[in-house]
Amino acid sequence: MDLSFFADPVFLVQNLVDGLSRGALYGVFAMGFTLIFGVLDILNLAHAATFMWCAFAGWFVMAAGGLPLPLGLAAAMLAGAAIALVLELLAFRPLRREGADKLSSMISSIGASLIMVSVAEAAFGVQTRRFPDKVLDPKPFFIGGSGGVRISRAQILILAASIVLMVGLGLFIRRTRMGKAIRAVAANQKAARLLGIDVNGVIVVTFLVAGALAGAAGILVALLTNNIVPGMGGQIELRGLAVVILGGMGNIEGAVVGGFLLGLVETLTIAYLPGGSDIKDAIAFLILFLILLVKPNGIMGRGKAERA
Amino acid sequence: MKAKRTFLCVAVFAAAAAASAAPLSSSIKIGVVETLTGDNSAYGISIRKGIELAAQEINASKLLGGSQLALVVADDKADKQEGISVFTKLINDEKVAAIIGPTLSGTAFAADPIAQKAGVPVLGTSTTAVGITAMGDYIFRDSLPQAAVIPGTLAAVIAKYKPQKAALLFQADQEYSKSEADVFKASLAKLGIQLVGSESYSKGDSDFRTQLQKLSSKKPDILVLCSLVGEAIPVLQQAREIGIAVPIVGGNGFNSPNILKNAPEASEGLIVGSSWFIDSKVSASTAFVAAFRKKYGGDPDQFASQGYAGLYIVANAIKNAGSIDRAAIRDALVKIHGLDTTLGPFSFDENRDPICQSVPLTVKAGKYVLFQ
Amino acid sequence: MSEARRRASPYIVAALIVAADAYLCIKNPQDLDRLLINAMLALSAFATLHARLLSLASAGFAAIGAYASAILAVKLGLPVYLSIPAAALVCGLVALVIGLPVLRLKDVYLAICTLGFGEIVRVSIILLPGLTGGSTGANLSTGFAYEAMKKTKTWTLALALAFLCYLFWAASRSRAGRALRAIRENSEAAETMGIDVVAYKNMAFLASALIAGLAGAFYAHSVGSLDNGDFKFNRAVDILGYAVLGGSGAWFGPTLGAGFLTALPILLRDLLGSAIGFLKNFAQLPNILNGLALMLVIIFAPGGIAALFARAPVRGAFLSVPPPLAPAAGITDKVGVADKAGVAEAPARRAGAEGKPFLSLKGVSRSFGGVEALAQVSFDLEEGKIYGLIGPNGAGKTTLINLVSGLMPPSSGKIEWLGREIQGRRAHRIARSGIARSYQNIQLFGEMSALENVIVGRHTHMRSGLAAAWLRLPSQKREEAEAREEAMGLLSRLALGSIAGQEASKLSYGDQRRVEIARALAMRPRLLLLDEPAAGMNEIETAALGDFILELQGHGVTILVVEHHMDLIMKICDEIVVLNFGRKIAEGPPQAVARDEAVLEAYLGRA
Amino acid sequence: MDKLFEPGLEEAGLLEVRNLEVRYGGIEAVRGLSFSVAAGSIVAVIGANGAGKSSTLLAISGLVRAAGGSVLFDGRDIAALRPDRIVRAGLVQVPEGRAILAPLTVAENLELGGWTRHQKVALHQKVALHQKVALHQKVALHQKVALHQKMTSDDGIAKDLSRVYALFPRLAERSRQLAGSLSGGEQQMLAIGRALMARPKLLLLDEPSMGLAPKLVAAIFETIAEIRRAGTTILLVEQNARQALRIADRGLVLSHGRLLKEGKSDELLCDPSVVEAFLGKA
Repeated sequence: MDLSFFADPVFLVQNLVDGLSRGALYGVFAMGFTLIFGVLDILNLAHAATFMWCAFAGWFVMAAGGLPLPLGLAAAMLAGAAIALVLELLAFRPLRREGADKLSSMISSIGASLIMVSVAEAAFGVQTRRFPDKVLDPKPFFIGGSGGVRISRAQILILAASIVLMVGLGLFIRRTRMGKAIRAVAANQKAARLLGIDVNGVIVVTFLVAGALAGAAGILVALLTNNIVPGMGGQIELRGLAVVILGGMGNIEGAVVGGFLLGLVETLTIAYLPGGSDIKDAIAFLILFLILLVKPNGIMGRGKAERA
Repeated sequence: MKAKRTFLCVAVFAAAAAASAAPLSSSIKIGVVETLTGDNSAYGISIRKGIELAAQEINASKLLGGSQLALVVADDKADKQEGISVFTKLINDEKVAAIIGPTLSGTAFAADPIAQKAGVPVLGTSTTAVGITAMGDYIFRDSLPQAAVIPGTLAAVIAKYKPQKAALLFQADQEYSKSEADVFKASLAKLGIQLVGSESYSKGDSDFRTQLQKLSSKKPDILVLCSLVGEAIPVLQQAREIGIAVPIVGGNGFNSPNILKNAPEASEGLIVGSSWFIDSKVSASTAFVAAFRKKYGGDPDQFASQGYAGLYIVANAIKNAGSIDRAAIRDALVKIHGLDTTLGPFSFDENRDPICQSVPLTVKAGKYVLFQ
Repeated sequence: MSEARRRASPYIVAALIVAADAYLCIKNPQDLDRLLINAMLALSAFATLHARLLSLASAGFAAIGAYASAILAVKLGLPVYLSIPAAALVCGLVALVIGLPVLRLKDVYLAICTLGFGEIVRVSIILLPGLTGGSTGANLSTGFAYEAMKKTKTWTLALALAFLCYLFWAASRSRAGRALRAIRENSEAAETMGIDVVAYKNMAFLASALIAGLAGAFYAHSVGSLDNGDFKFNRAVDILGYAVLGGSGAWFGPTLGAGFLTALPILLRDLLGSAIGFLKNFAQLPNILNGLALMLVIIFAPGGIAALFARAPVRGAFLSVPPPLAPAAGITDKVGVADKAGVAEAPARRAGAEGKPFLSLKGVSRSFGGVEALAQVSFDLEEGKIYGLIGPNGAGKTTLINLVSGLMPPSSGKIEWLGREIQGRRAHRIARSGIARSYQNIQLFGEMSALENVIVGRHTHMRSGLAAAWLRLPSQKREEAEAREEAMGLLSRLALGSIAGQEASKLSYGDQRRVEIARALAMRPRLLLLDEPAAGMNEIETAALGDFILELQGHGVTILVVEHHMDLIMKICDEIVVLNFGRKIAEGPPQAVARDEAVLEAYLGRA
Repeated sequence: MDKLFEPGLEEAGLLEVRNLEVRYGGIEAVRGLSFSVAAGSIVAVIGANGAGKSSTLLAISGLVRAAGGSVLFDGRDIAALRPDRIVRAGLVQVPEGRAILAPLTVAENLELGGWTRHQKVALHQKVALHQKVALHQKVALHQKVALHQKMTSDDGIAKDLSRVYALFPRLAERSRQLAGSLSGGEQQMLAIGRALMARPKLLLLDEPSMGLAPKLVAAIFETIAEIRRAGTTILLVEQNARQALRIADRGLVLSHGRLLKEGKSDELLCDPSVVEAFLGKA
């Protein structure tokens, strides 16, 4: 333990800020992931590829097209929704029938993601791309003068977005008519049918929403990391899974909170443990491992993880 | 002087050629095994571009008289088993005279022994890890091992800034970045600079602020960054973003036009050491850059240059051997001496590692220039 | 498509895959190692998936095995024929340690947890450079010289895989294999057949780890160098792909899946590599087609390749089929077989515990959420009698049977069986102690034949374990044959001889009910719990069933039957217990109960 | 189609089931069943477990694809329709075991019961127009009610909600609770109330009395009678044969997926063979 840092409140606050924004990044990515799982309980392993394509869509609109951030965000979310729709129709619906077990849809999503990533590589190349500074000024603010706590616009944006999306999605799911239908389908498809709900229709809507979320995540993550490559999805995917589990499968708020948790754990490990940056991954996954064993439904989960 | 040497060589190898069993055929197959798909394909792709440009020139210039070079390109997918598989395929089915590649040292450690066993010369153009060429007398490379670059660079930095304390950031789970960092640590120690902090990140990380913050809190005089091109840009930007003002010394990954293009402000003043850089005044290099821009309409990077040089080295060896007999080519490679390449006059040492210039560079006004 | 083609298609698919692989490996022997190792990894994934465990730990275990064997062989100079098995054992140990906690999780949770395990393994490799070479990898530069690493010959690998395949093949036709299939089909029913589900699942996880470790070790010595990237996340996903695409229903499925997914990219590479023009510069094309194929195959064969075989009718499902018998002919035919049928021997196996109450419930309650399904129910059963348990739907009859058979613990109260308290004891132990049951909503092992279903009932009375099956000991063969014969006998007793070979799920309602009873009887129970055995049977069948139950009583089996056919109840029961709304409202001989006001009010429904 | 001349089919009912067949794998649950349900009546289906009662209902509501036969509702064949379309057409099932949405609140469950209503309102307006042009046309009572409400206020759902709460005061008390936390009886009320929110022309009830205390059973049956009085046609599957037949106009006796007997319920109540098999000697 390197105690000299604990004395320094600025350093501590700084790490909290960085940790939370790092976590927001995971959370935003995980939201769409967990939504699909909550409704269909299948893992959509093409979510990361969708997310990557959205980042590129945003890049073309903002960097190549020179349009401002809001338009880029909108374009990315649109692209995400479109891609998700195609995935639902081609990769998932055909497997939503008698005798097809949940794993097969996971496999077809793996196939889809392989295709999407390869096409992106062929189309865009693997050279890093980034948004021009005019999209979002990279110069950070310093709270309390220089030497104070630093926070960049991208960090503020992703922190805000993670909260807004979490609350917004929560309200959508809880309050709106469609949101209730989605929960009905998630709870009991048979019952939903008996209520006259077009289950496939509701599932399509779910995919559209999840896709749009992937779009938002793509832009935000790309802004924060300035590193747009076809592989960007695969790099965040595993942590996204971890976050989904931490928050409890299908739990929107859980995903974001889980993201914050993982982000803080990583950051504080790096900051305060000697050689922390080397062991942060081990620590992160160890915690995931332990939480699963102690609280299988995740920190906020009400699912049913234990074998009956 | 040089002409004289060349004459000697020709004389020597004319004899060898006359003796050797397999004379030059109309088409000579050269295997090119690079990582062309996946996260690491950035390197493989630009190497391939360099090689294909070289092949075009060589065939046009009749360097090998009547016979043409035919490239057999294969993707190793940065996977050991795939590397082994394509090596075997090229050697047994395609009967290649020599192989250039693979892109990553990890793959090389698995695949090169196949060629060694079969007696096929292999020239690595991007493998820098310790022990690559030690795998056998058929294994060569024209990529300078980090140990041959870094001390020189650091010496130049010390001469200018007189740093007392250095801090280091590298990617822990990546072979290249890790070994580069190890070499930096060793040479820093040798040069009596105190390493006040060493932090790492791992694949998939995109936020390096915390590591950088921790390092900057140790008040180093210079910051050393070992990253691959992908992470190099965000690392550099975030280092500047959190207000690190001290000179930054970058590893190999920072010698790329991409850095200049994507991190114009952040890269200003960046120091890297390399055997080649885009504005190199070496005649072969200026010609190469011009031809590359003409063919591909973009700037070549170090890997393209090394690939380009690599094929010229192999071609000259074949010419000197006057034969496509693999053993003869291997012997001719060993004897390559002071060959004019984009990397400057090029030779192999007794371990079949390259002997060529390595210059310290710095970024001024969006260009790599010699660092004094 | 036509019957013939449906029959043939799976074999054609398999043949194509094998042919493709053979072609590749002849063309490029180096690919054979890869194929064999992937097939081995597929088997490792199969071991868990077959038991319905969605574990992605194979890659992690392979990494452990690879590094363990490399270190043992290179650093400690162990010969590979020792280091490889040793490495597998290391994985086994790790599996035993993490297995117990981890296997509590189900489905995706287990998947993610095991992914986390893999990631921890990978990071640990990086964090132990002294031992593993860290992120530089295990190669010449870290003291793992190629010559020291590259030790195995392909034939040893092939031999090992062949041996593994034999083990799986032999196991699949053994008692343990049957038990695993039963668990896979319906783990709850399996539990009440006396199968220790948890133990079997741990065994499956252990097997998976051992095999993955073996594969990893072979990988190390086949490739000749290692690094932490060799077994990362996407490798784990590939392995899962082999097993799911191949189908986790039968062991050969995943091996075929591995064969397919290994051959495909290589074929694509070679075909497109020699293709013309722009394709040469389109390096991603093979990957794209690979993904496309993956999607198409799984969409058109969602159950995997093995499932295609399952759909093709079972060839020579079994030996001697007695001539078909019309169910209407009743059940009491072929009485001759009765003594063979094991029922007769039931009374012979009388344990002590005389004098003590046979089965007694003392204030047993069970509530779900807020709803109390069973409240303070107490009654005793005497050995050798037939008891009827009646009451309106939802009165708690099935709940009571679930409590006695141990599928769920009572919220309060005691259940004494032969003088020992058994409440809360796990179902398989209760089953072993001589309590068998049938289910109201039929719980057969749907994809197994009627005969197999009944043989599963013999589980607790069969001894021979895996070792015996692998050594093909005569004792094991004899036992299997006896079990078969006995099961056949029971089926014939219930007029099911003609359909013994058919898949249980394809049988008619009444037949499925009788198969369930046969399966329960195969356990030679002392107490038999029948939950609406006559539901879906016509009058004749019902009457015949009544006679059969009486006959069982004659053999000394005690029976508790839940039924709505009042005439059946009235005819066969010595005592009747009436439940209503979770409470016992009457108990006594049929006539008395039938006159009971409360009963008429509540159940027979006189207002 | 000789089936047309079967007893009970002379005047075409709201629901016409012809030669219905349902199979699960090898199990023939329903084997060529034909019957008719007249508008505004209660028809009770009785029979032993496994006689095919539930399978019949599932096939009618479209949750299980019929292997053969036709289901005519309001004159159109709905056998091929998706379940949600069938509900829109005005045929709503309360399944055995209630199938309530446990993680949603009581209020939300009821609200979702009215899911199809948005479109329905439009449909009602059509009906209204129809009536204006052709007043002679006979229209089900609840359509009149709906039309009336459409005229008086736009908030039909709120009105129905209050009606359901009036019918089941317990639900009003528990409206904020999660449906999963309700007792068996309350869940049954919720399931029925939820179905009513869809303003069904025909209500299919599968074992509404299952697992309920006698007095609750009585209450449920009273409610069912009341619902019919409000103009909703009801097809009722019951174990509790006697009580079911008491409130029903006609009864169907099923055995092994076939129609054993069919007739006026009071006749069935004193039919010796039926009493023997299903009512118990009383």
